[in-house]
Amino acid sequence: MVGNRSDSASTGIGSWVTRAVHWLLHTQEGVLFLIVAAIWIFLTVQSDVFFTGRNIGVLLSQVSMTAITAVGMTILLISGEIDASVGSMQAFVGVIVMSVLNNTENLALGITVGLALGVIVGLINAVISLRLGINSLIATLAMLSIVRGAAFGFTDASIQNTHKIQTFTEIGNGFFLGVPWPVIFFFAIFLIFYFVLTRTTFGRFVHAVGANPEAATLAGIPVRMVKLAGFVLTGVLASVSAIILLSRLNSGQNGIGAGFELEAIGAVLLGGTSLSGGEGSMVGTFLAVVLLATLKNGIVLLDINSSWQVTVTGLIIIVAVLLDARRRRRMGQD
Amino acid sequence: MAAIPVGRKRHQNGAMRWSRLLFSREAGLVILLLAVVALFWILEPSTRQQRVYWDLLREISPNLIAAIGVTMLMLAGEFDLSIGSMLAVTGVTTVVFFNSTENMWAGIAAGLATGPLVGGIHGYLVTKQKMNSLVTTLGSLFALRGMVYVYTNKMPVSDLIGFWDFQDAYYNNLGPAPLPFVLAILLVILALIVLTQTEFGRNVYAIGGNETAARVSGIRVNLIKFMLFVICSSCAAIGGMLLTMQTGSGYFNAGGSGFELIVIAAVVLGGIALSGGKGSLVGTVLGVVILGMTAKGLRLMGVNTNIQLMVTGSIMILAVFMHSFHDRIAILRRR
Amino acid sequence: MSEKQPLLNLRSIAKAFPGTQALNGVDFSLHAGEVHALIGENGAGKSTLIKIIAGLYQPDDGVIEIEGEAVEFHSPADSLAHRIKVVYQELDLVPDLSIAENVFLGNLPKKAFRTVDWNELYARTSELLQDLGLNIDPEMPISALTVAQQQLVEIARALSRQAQIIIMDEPTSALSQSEIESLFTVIRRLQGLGVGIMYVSHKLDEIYAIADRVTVFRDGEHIATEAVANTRQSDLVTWMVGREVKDLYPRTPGQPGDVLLEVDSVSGATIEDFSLKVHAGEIVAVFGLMGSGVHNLGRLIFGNLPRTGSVRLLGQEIHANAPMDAIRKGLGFLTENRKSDGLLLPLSVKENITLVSVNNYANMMVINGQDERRATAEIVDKLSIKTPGIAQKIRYLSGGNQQKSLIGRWLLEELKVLIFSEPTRGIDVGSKAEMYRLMDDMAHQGMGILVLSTELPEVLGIADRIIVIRQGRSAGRWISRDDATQQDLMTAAAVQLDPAS
Amino acid sequence: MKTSKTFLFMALLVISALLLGAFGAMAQDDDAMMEADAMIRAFTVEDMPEDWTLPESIGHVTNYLVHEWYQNETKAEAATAEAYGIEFSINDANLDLQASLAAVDDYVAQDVGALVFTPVDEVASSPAIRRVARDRAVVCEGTAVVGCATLVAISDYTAGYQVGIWAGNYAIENLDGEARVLDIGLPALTSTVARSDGFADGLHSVLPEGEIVQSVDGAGSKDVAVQVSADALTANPDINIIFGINDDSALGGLQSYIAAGLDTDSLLVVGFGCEGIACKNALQEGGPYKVSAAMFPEYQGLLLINASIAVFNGVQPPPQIYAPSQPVTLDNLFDYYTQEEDGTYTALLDVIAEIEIEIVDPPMDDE
Repeated sequence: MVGNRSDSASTGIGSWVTRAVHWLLHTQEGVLFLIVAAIWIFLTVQSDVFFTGRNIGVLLSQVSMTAITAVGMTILLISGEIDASVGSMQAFVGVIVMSVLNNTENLALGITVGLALGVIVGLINAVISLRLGINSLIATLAMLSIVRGAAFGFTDASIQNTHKIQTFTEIGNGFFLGVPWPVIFFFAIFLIFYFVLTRTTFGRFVHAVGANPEAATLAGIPVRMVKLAGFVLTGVLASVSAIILLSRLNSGQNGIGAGFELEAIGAVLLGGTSLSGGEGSMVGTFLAVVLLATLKNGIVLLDINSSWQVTVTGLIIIVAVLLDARRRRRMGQD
Repeated sequence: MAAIPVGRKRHQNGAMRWSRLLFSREAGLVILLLAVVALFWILEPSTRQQRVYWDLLREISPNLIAAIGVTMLMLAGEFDLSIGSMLAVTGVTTVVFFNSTENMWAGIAAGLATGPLVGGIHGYLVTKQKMNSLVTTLGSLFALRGMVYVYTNKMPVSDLIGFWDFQDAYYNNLGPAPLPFVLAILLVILALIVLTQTEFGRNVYAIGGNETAARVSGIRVNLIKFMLFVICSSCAAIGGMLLTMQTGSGYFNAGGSGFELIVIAAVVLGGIALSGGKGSLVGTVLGVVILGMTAKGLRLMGVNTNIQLMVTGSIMILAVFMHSFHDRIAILRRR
Repeated sequence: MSEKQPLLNLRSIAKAFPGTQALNGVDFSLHAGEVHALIGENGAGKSTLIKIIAGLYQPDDGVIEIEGEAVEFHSPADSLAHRIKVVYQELDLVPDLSIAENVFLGNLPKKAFRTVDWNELYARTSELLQDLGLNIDPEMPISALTVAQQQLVEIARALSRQAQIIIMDEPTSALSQSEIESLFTVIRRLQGLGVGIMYVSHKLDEIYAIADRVTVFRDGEHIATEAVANTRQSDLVTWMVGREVKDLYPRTPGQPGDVLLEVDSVSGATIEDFSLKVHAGEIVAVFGLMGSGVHNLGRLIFGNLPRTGSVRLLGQEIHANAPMDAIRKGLGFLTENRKSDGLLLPLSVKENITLVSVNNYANMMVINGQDERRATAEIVDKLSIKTPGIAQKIRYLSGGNQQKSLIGRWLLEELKVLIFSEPTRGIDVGSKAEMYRLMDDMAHQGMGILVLSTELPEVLGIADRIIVIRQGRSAGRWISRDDATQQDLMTAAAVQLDPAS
Repeated sequence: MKTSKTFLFMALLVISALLLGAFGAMAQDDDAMMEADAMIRAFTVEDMPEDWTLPESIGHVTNYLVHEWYQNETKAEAATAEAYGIEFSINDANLDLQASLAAVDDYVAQDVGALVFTPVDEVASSPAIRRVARDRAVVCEGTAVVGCATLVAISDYTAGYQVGIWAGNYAIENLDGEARVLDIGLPALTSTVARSDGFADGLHSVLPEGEIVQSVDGAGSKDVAVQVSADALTANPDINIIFGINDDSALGGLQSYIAAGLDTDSLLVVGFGCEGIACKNALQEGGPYKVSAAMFPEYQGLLLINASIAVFNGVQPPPQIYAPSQPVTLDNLFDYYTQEEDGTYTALLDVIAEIEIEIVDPPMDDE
């Protein structure tokens, strides 16, 4: 509190630097940023191809599916709920959208159906969690199984692309001004929801219902509607991921997406969003997603046994949480 | 305001206890279990043989043992997601030591030692470094699995010596009961005594119910949590040991198909609150059996695995809804 | 001062946290059979001292002596081993364990193999509870008890450890008058047994009723220790706030205007058939004891609990079950549970203050950050909320400043009527006076104020008209400020209400 | 990489030793085995010996029914069983070892006449299979498990070797004799490792300077294959041959190659299995996906049922009944399949049955 006086006194660059240093050393985002930067520098030195436009493009388009889902998950976790069913959504939406495309050859219809499925599953999750009062982790874990079963009930085989709609292939594989489309989707969605979360009343309400639902109710905020919106948003963004994945795989596959939910939720938690709601950061999620993708990419680029990907992912999660825990204790938050 | 004689009160409580039992979560679970068994009895003739049930008990033993540890940990309000990976760590360690020491007991000891080791690390990180246990063990779920992948290069490690006694133990019976299940039940009874009859066990409930209260009452919360993490990983290691007996090898992907989720689902089904402090191990046992029986029945009926998932998911929602409904009734009854 | 060796003697205890010096070399001593009150505003360092004695914090400097011997507490277990027991303000009970297990928590009687001796446990608990005049089944879960009974269980817990030093942190904050009386009876009995009691409270009248000595802290400093008999209430207040508080209750009634709020035969929750009217420029109070339903009334009117009957604001019906509607029509509600129902602890002061009004600074849902910051800064200024900045997390503010922020939340709306439920619970004297001045101001600006309170002096001091609520119904007629006496109100509120049930 | 090769080799050695040990005692009469082999390749019940009885029921524990291979194979099994009047059922372990072993117990409880078993893991399943096989006919599918009476599978090494030769020749003719291979493998199973090894050896036999630039673990599934190959392709954008141990792996690699914006004209994709629509469609597109080592699940299903019946009747078949495999390209695809109007394909079983395979043995002394 002493430092604040000098902050206001010193102007321009000085205060900017102070704030940047504070951000780097005293926030989860800052710590993540430093880790990412260190690994990027290391990989750039170690591998000729790492810091090339193409590799960064590949890296980011690889991660775009997890990232887009994680954007929704960040909002949902801040509102105090969680959705574990997003993994099965990848399969479910995939097989249905591909079969709609095959049967109608209508791209708009196929995508609409996919997004509608996201809305529907999100609504079901919301009803089970909010209406029946079942903890959303349990409710959506159950939905994870149910949605997977539904995908299999819909078709027991993978559904191949027989419609050959070129635009559809572009979604996951095309480029716009040299930038892969999935990366553009990812950045656009990230920016939109960063804005929504930090600059709109909806974003404020999301924080409020997560921080203290009772207080939010007494402040006239429709708590259930806000949480429901979180569930639906997560469902829809999981569908967007599924459609991009579908385009990249070029076939609707029943078996995919196992463990996808752990990846998405893990990234959000790694980004510093609290499991207990009310606190979280879209920037943290972004950095966490990039960090996990960089590790995978680097391990393949350096031709290290790909099993290390799994190990390193786990260790990084532990290290990041460790650093965060130490930081919190230093700040006297616990 | 005269004091009621102690003796009379005891008596009164006897009746109260019966009514409590009748309206308990466990009673609801028993009914659910009977319903599941009855349903399959009608639908699938092969479930009418005794051996199906003995098979069932054998096959749920690893899950049951792992569920004991998870239950105790969750009662104290903490989580362990890494138990699936523990199965593989234990299995691979055991068999590697079989092959290198050519001594069965050395292998078993080494395999079981992985439990306290990993649990100790979790306990340290959570109690000393104040890390969130859910995220920490999510990390070690990946880290442990990855280490097994790297070490084995994703090749199963086979028992080159051939400790047949070790392998046979899994399929041996004590009377009619499968040996693994006898082990599981012994551990359940032990854990049940610890949880209900010892100060340690009551402290576990206290920590889960109100950690601050426990702390200020002089309960050594950190020590107990540390021990619970050790117990939980050790239970998973015993489960992993059973799987190693069954397969005669260290399988790199043991427990890799969502073992932790199946166990946690069973524990929640059994009525252990996610927030801790509430529920009983009996519920967990029933939860494991119900999920195991459902899977077995559906398998015997030849239902597609993924449809099995749907049924299991629906049963979970039903059971958890039943629990929350029960809680509401309990509050009403108290008034 | 007594020449005998004190039970507990704390000398120049210091403790710092990042950014604050919580305790700066304070002294405190406690003799056997003594009730020694510790008072001070929020942030004075009382709770830090309690936590040091309990072994939850380790002091940076200073000495703790038990019967003359220097000791160090590394954990609550060490403190308990010296027969010190803290009865915390926020009850530290485990809701799903039995009463007996709560009483003996951390210290269960054991038999062979470290298993719990249940017979012994229940028998000893029954004895302890009967000593405290509580005749309940020790096997029942704690959640089945009333708050007052739970408080007694806490004390039984202290007795179970044969504590010779008992520290009571705001023990009466959730008790009714008659329950307070029986607590005092227990305290006197403990005193007779030679137990030393450190009594921490905000309520000065209680200190005169029970304490032998009183110590005042301010901003982490020791200000004074005196025999209670030798001090005047005004001295205590001056020591606590560091200046003289001439008038705690600055109410200057004006002329009531039109009817703003009409509550007509409202029933629901524990309330039956309750009616009242609030006029513009008027402060109306509903007084009731704990458990009288006085707090539910606020929620019923505000539409946060299902109700029958009608609530009209300026003639417009306010929908049941929709706080949103109430707010839109100009009704605000300040809850009695600041932490659980009011504050957004992980969020900033700004976000807490603009929670209700954020739509006013938004266009198409997009918040205009500048407008919002300006509005927040005005409120912070107007209510003199002490915070390093509006971006500060609200959890770091003191109770009084948190409460002011919550009021600020409503000041940003154009309200006609604001309901204050326990406006000054758990805040210090200085903030209390500010709070009352604020309410007075608001009334003068033409707002209607409805106060729901269990604190008699507050009701008498601030309200223009008062009605008593008992067992969910109005007990007696409206009484004007000038006619009301402490005696009448208490009688109306407490008659037929059995404290032990 | 060296150590992992050694590791692999050791493991192979161990498994072969175990296999030899298990079957050594029974290998008394080669002629009888050849006869059994021939009988198993019979088409109808009438072709079988008169004294054979048919089991009432056959159960198949698969490991991953989501995959088209198992779907087509079990369809063929079901059709054959139905024609014979045998009750046939499937239980899918979905890659879960515990579920797989429990399913074995369940079939014993149901007292099936014969059990077809596809292991989730060949080593870990062995104790259970050995126990069950004591008093029941157990036929392994795809991958050998110690204890099975016999294995019905293609020779993975041979099939890999054949497409390796094909790829080598293609590279000589169309890729200026350059072969830089991305191998999307699956190290977890010996059979899939043999495919990669066979491919490499076949390629080297015609093009010694061909290079396996990078081997990645695609887990046999398309989404993983897409991921790992995308990174590998940025590291080595000059790769011009993608080999996958199944069609999903190969097509996943192709997908990444396209997404990376690389030129598909100078690329050859080599698949494995060609069990489903994906492969056949890809061949017909005429893109870089030009060849796949077809394994004909439609015919293997028939072999599995026949083998089960033989073992049920106490016949001792050879350790492995080799199912036919064949590199298929757009040129010969319709020798083995006809395409129906709805886009599905029908296998021409009599043609497939006539495929002659010459088993190529992997070099044993490769260190």
